[in-house]
Amino acid sequence: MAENLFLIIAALVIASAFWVVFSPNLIHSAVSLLFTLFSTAGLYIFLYADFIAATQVVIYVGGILVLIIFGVMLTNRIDTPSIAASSKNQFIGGMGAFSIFVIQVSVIFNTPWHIGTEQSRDSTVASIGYLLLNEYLLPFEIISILLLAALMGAALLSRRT
Amino acid sequence: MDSLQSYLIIAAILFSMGIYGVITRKNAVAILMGIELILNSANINFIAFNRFGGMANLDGHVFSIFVIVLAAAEAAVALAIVINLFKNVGSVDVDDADLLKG
Amino acid sequence: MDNYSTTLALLNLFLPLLSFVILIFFGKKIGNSAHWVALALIGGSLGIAVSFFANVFVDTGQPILETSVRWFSTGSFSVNLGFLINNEAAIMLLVVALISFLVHFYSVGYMKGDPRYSRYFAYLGIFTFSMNGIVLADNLIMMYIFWELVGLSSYLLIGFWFEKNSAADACKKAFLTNRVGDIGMFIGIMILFFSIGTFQIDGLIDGVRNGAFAGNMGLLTIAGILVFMGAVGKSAQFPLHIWLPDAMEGPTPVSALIHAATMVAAGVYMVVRIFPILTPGALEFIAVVGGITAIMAAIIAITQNDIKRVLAYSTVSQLGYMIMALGVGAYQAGFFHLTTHAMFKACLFLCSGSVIHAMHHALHELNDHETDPQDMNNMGGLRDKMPITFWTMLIATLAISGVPFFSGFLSKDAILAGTLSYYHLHHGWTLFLPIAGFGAAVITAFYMFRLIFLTFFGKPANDKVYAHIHESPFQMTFPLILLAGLSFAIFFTVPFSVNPLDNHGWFTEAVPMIENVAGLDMHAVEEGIHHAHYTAMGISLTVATIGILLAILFYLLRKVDAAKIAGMANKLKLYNLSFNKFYIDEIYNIIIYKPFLALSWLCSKLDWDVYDQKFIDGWGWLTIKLSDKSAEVDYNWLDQKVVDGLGKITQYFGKTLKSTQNGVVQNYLLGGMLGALLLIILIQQF
Amino acid sequence: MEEQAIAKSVLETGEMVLNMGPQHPSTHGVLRLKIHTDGEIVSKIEPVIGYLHRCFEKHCEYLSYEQIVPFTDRCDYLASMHMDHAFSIAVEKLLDVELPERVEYIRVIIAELQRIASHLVALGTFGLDVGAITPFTWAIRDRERILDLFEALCGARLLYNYIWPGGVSHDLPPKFVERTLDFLDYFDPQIDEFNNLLSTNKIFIERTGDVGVLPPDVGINFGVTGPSLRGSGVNWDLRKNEPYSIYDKFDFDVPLGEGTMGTIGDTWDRYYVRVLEMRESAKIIRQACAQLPDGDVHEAIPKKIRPAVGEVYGRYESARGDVGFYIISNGKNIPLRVKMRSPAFCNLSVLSEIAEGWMISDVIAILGSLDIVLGEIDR
Amino acid sequence: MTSIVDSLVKSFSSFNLDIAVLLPVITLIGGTVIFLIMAVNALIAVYFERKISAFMQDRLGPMEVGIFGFKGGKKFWGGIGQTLADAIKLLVKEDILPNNADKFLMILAPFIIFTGAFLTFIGLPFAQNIVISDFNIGIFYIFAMSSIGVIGVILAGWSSNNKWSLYGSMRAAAQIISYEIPIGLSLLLVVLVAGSLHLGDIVQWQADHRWFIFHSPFTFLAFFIFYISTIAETNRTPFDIPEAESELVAGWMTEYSGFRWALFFLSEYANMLIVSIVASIVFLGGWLSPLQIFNIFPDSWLILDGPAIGLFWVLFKAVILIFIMMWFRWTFPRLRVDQLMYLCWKVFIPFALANLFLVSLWELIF
Amino acid sequence: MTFADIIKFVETKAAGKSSIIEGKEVILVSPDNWVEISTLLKNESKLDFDYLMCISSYDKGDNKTYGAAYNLFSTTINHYLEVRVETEDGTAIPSVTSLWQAADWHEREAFDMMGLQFEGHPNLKRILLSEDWDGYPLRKDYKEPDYYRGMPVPKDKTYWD
Amino acid sequence: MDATLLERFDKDNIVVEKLDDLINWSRANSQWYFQFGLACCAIEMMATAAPRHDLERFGAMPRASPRQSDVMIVAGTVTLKMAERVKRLFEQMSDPKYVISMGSCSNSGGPYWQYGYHVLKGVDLVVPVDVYVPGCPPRPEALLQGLLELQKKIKTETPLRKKA
Repeated sequence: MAENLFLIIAALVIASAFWVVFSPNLIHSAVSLLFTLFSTAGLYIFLYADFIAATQVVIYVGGILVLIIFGVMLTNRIDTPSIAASSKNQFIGGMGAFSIFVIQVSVIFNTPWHIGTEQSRDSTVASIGYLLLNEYLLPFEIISILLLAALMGAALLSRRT
Repeated sequence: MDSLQSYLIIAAILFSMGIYGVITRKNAVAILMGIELILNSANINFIAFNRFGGMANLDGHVFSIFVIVLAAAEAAVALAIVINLFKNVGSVDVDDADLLKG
Repeated sequence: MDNYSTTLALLNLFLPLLSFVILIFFGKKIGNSAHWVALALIGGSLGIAVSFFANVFVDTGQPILETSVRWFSTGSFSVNLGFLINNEAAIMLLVVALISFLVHFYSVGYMKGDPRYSRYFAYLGIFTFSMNGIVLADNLIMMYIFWELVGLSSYLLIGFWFEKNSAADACKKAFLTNRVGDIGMFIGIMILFFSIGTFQIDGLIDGVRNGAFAGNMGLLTIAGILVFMGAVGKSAQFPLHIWLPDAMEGPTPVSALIHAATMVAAGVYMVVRIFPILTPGALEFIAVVGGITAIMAAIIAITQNDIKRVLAYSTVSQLGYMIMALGVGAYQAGFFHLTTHAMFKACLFLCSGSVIHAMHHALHELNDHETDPQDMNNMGGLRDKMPITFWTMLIATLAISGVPFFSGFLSKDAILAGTLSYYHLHHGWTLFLPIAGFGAAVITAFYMFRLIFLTFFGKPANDKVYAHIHESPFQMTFPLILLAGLSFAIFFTVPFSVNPLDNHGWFTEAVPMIENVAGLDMHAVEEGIHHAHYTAMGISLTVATIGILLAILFYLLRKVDAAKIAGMANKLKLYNLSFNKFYIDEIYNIIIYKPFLALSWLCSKLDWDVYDQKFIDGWGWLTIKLSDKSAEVDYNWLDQKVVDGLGKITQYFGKTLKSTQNGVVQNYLLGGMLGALLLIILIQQF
Repeated sequence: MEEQAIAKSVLETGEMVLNMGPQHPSTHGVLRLKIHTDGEIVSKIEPVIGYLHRCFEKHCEYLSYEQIVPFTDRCDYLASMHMDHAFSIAVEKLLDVELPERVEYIRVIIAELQRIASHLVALGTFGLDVGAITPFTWAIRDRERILDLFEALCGARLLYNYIWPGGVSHDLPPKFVERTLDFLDYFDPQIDEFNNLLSTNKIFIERTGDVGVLPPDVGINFGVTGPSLRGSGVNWDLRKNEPYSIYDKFDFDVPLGEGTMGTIGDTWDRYYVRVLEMRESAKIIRQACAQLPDGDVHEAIPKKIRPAVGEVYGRYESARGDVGFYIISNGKNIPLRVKMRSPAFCNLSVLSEIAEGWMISDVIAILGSLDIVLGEIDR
Repeated sequence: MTSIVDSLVKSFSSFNLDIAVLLPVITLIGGTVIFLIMAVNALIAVYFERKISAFMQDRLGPMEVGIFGFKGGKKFWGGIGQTLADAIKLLVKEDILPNNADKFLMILAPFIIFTGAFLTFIGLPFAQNIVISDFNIGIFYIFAMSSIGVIGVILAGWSSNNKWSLYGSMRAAAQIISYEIPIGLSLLLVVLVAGSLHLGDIVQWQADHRWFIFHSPFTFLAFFIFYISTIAETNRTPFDIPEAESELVAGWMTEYSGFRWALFFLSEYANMLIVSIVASIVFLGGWLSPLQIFNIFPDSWLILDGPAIGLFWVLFKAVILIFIMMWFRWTFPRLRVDQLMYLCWKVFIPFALANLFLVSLWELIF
Repeated sequence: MTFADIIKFVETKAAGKSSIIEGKEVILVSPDNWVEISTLLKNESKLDFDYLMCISSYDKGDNKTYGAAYNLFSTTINHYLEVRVETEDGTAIPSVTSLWQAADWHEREAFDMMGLQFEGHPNLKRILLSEDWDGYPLRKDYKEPDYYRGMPVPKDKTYWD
Repeated sequence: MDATLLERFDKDNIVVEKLDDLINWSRANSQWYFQFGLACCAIEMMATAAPRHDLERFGAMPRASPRQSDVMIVAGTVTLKMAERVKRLFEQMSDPKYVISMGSCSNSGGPYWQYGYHVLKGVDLVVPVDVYVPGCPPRPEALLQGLLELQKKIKTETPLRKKA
């Protein structure tokens, strides 16, 4: 059953990602991205990363996706509901992407991955918090500053002049 | 099915899709969506390795949090740029944004 | 107890910050009642400071508070934040809080009606916050952070009236000059850190004591001098003193707060904190810098006419005293002078503020915008109109001149005794130090009384203005009275002991002689001071009397024409030397800006005249000749046949490739991806 | 240069045209506003009227003076009594009729009751416009009591046909004065309660204070009258300035906008002037009830209205402002031309002047504060 | 804390069922339960809302529609059948898709909104042990899932191809996203003090110490920031600008009719219930009896703290909060867009941030 | 000022440009002089007619002469004046919109109902009726249409049953 | 209800009849009206919704959007300029939809019947009307009566069965 569920979620991820890049309608792409992101969160749950899954939903779905949809709306004539999202270079791009995929697959199957013993945890939150404020304190602070800078930069860039 | 390779394959597919989207899409926002796909595939890898690699820590989780935060910052700045582009060029078609033309 | 103290210390630190935050964010809403917020919060801070100060008399042998938490650590590198309140810190805290509170109080009257009223109090808040931070810090890095914050807030305060160009320039000057010192300080801190591995002051002392620099005392000396550079900048020591007189462009209460009592004292306080690790060599350097500053600033002060500038140079001079005292090892005396000086110099500044305020209003009522309200030549006879200001200022002047029964007498004597003892120990050129000390003392007495006489005695320079002068409001006079009271020696002696610097004086008890772990024999210093005490007192009394009498002769009785004397002195350009502040700004101009400009000019000259005109053009001439010859060959053969042929080929490729170079980032991206693919395949192959 | 041109064109296309109405919850009827918006900010407003043009002036050319009265009723259906009264005054001026004193008193009592009723609806719907629903129902609840009085008076709830040229249709019913005074005793505390609910609500003040300021000179130039103009602090009330009927016998104040919650002439002032006017009306009614004389109300009504050749411009202070009836008579019993100067017509014309540059929500609040009735705008 | 799913698994395990059968069965049961909760909640809440509004406005409200005897005749309780009639009517009403609309998205949007509310209920405890599935990161899960709805709102407004809808959805999106920040910050404060994301642990903490609303002045303030922000989050007056009737006709729902509009309605009232329950659990002691605060009752009374009593108390507190929301709605005017944003960014967020900082100081000191 | 005073004042400022209608307190102005007279009435501080109460269009009944009556008032001096401008069908009356903004809609209404042309009006189009309406209803010779956009506009019931 | 169900219960079936009753009951008792206040009658409609008469007692509540409303109360004079809008808004309503014509003006043109060149002589010329409420303006009680009449009418419908 869990296997089937995994397959369903994986299929959802892939199918919706496919539609993200192939949909002729930009808004449909964005909606499809919603499904990709949401089902990716499902994958995280399979990987015992409950906190990351919830974070994924909060930030990606609740934040970034809304931003993207807003971006679409602000940069198009919004009186009409269908917004074309045309593509180009499809052949070369497709070939390139496909060859990258082939290389990745070959790497994935040819590498002798180190598989360790699984450690089950009650809650990942505490350990993530501990890591963030100890081992990764400096990156944490730097990323905070980055976020702040991005915030100010975005505000400055999109300000009405 | 529940093995490292299956997650890596999913991530690889997402990554390739993202690359394809970034290269072929004409609309700047659509390109941004491709980038989000790429970032997500990286995240899947981080967390998959964290689980199957048998790490004592949750380093993978921490890094994926960093990636998510980065994605948020990137989306905000990118969209601000896109909107500016729209204001200045009048279109978000990246073909029209050819000020770099030699 | 410890937790409780930590909370109190935190509150003491953050209450002024809270004032800043509230006023900066809600200042517009609060408007003209901003001072209530500021006074309440700073008052709280003062209360806490008093409670800490009360602990000074409880002799436990332990610091009042010592606590430290880890701020962050990355790998082996960890930085702590913490408080260390020992007796010095407690006294300093009280000084800062008291002066700050009084200045707040004073500003209510002085800044009334200013358009940025609430912002002014906000800035005072953040200044007090940073100053408290310096005092409380238990390690050098935290101290350095607050040190810079103090720099920032003083920048804001000096430039408060930034509409005036002079104020804007002054704040920039102050900030930049301080940077010079701060860089030295930072390097010094880093030397100490990399040698010993900690920023904690305790740790540093322990490290030096345990021989971290054994056999390498030269480095420690250099480190000490470098850290002292910070104090040179902040405490306006020669040669970085130039910013302080200019900083008088800020509001007068700010001058009182920053340039008299607290910020400039931060340098002294910092040296006090790191005193145990200063080597005798470093101390010697410090003493000399202090001495030079003391005497030079005093000389400049004689000839200044701006009331605030006189006080500014007087401050520089007194700071030189303190630094000198530290340098000669009389570190209690230096610190004590810091305390007493804070009181009477703040009083002096606030009095001058009161005078300027009155002058300003009088001129404003007369619609006179030409006359400088700060020029002493425009004053005179204000004694009757402003009795409170006059009396308080007179008391403070007596204190600074070192007249007995006033606080300055006690501290100054101790410093002079220190210099004498230093001379006794080392002989030789060190005679300069007592000479500088006593010389400065005589001049101080002279110019301070010159100020008093010019301002308050004699005939008014302008009767119209005089008629409009009024005594300042209560908010302004109350701090004056309080500070003047604190200028009496009695407040520092009687409640506790006859002479605070005596063997069993309260100050000696509170701030005991500490061990210098870097090699200075403190016992010898102590002995020397003890012996020189009465000699110093005698000479000091004499010189003070001489100074005062001279001033009376010159400016009160007008028996001697000051201008004539000045003219005489000017034969040797002495007057001008003093009046132009020893030409130090000009010297900087000459030795720094001018050479720099000259160097640039030289480079440009070399580049253009020699390289371009001669060398390159020479080649050019040669080339022209050669080209003429080759041109024929070139055109007929190379151009027509080879080049055009190649050109056509290139053009063809160019046309084809042009489409790739179309400015669309995506195409570049595509190229990049294909390139990466190629690379991967290549790597896989080989 | 080119880039600038492009940027400009982009900005222009960024504007959006919204069609508010003719059937929109807050246009107070069938008004249509073409709103050009840039985001939430309104850059241009074009009011489109005429969706309720019922050809009143054409009817007047076919109907005799008596028959016109029901149609004036239907012009301003929120203050029908005022319309009748205004028309009657104009016709009486044309006929030069002297009215019995009782008629004048009855007319004043009725007109002021009608003013309260009309203002209640104005305030209630204004509450609806800014999103407060309960004040509306409370206002309507109190208005029902006035309608009860009118029903006792003439049998109709909304369109009364009560005031006629030369008099009124019926004398007061028994106990009418007592019931009126009872109502006023009930109503005074209700105003306080209404103020507690809406007028002094912080959100309401935020929404209306300093919003849509109408400067007095602009108001006069646009012909704005009534409470909307008085909100700007202009002391302009025909009952005081040019007392018609018997208004000079009563002691009352003209409430003016004072800028209590912002600038003089803002939306809140226009709103609050109406609240205060209700109190003043109550004051007038009490005085009129106390002084009410006896007499016959029908004695001055002419048998047949057939005025001499001439014209008249009758003015009247209705709940919305200056009502004017310009009547040209050619000596027949049917007027040659009746032109009605409708106050809301002029008041509405100032909307685009004061509401541009505000947000959509503000435009609705400003429109609400002008208190328009489409029936008299379109006629 | 054991969840309903856990106990279901336990009780089914005696039947020795295959996991492939068991999982769908349990999912189905859980889903049905949630749907029932939502439906019943909407039915009752709409009825209450109508009645409350009527009483506040001096009216009577629905009173003619009885639940029994729909063939006319007998009446039961004033109008209790009203919302049932509304629901049935909406279900059988025509479902219009405008010609120019983006039909796919227009169909999808209500389901996204509905899913957001639906998923939230999974992690929402109604009392001790009464929770569909117990999450370690409960409060974060609820926060995450409730942020999905906004996408649906944007899509609904966008796809309708109506300018009013578009305005409504833009307003709604800006409002909901903004107000999530003060909500998150206020919850973070509780998490900081309680030291857990698990709702059961948070209530346990309150049982051991005191209710969060009474914990310190800052948590007291945080409760109000949280509560008012949730009113904004659920788009209710005075923050109902996205569907402001007098401005935007019906906001982003303008073009919807029939069943899909009913889904909006259902989700809206479900969201009200969710935020009220979260508020009562996080700040008001959840299933703890308020009688414990006053130490005047005999201990024997307090023994009654089983799940049923807990459920009563949670719902009791939630209903009071919902009532206050309704009270607001029928009393206050509506804010303007910029005032709304001002309130969020310049009042709530700074205060919530300061709160967070101060409460950590408070924790340090006491 | 009384009517006589006003007339006297106007005569001194603009002699012969206006006349008094017999037996009435009304000034008659020809369209050619109306600009000058209106500016005088508005801007002269002794007259200061700042409030244009009403513009009434009227039809004299001879299918030729149409008029507009302007009711003016001064809120500062409290005096009243009626001015009439009469014109033949087809000739324009100068617009006074620039002096009194209130004239804007009133003139549009007069145009809509009576067909008066106002020269210099910024936006002279129908205000109450639709743009495609035929004729000017308040003219005495107006005949209403039978149908408007397919909807019957009958005078009595016989038309539609 | 889908088509197969319709076919299966084509003839009178007891289940369908009961279902019909249920649906009719719900429709009759949940008349959300589209506020179409045009003129004087709109004020009386407001008064009907207000405390004394309280339309909501019968489950009728006002909606601003035509999509969500069941009954359009045309209250007031319909002018020619407005008539097209009335028609369009009626078309925007979703089935089942009903129209109550309130007042003489919308019934027949009312007092403007004779000389009103711009008045539509009865709203039934553009939209089908279910209930006419007479009066100028009708009293609130009359409107309530009209609503009850409409309920009666709805209850005779057979939504699941083909029309007889």
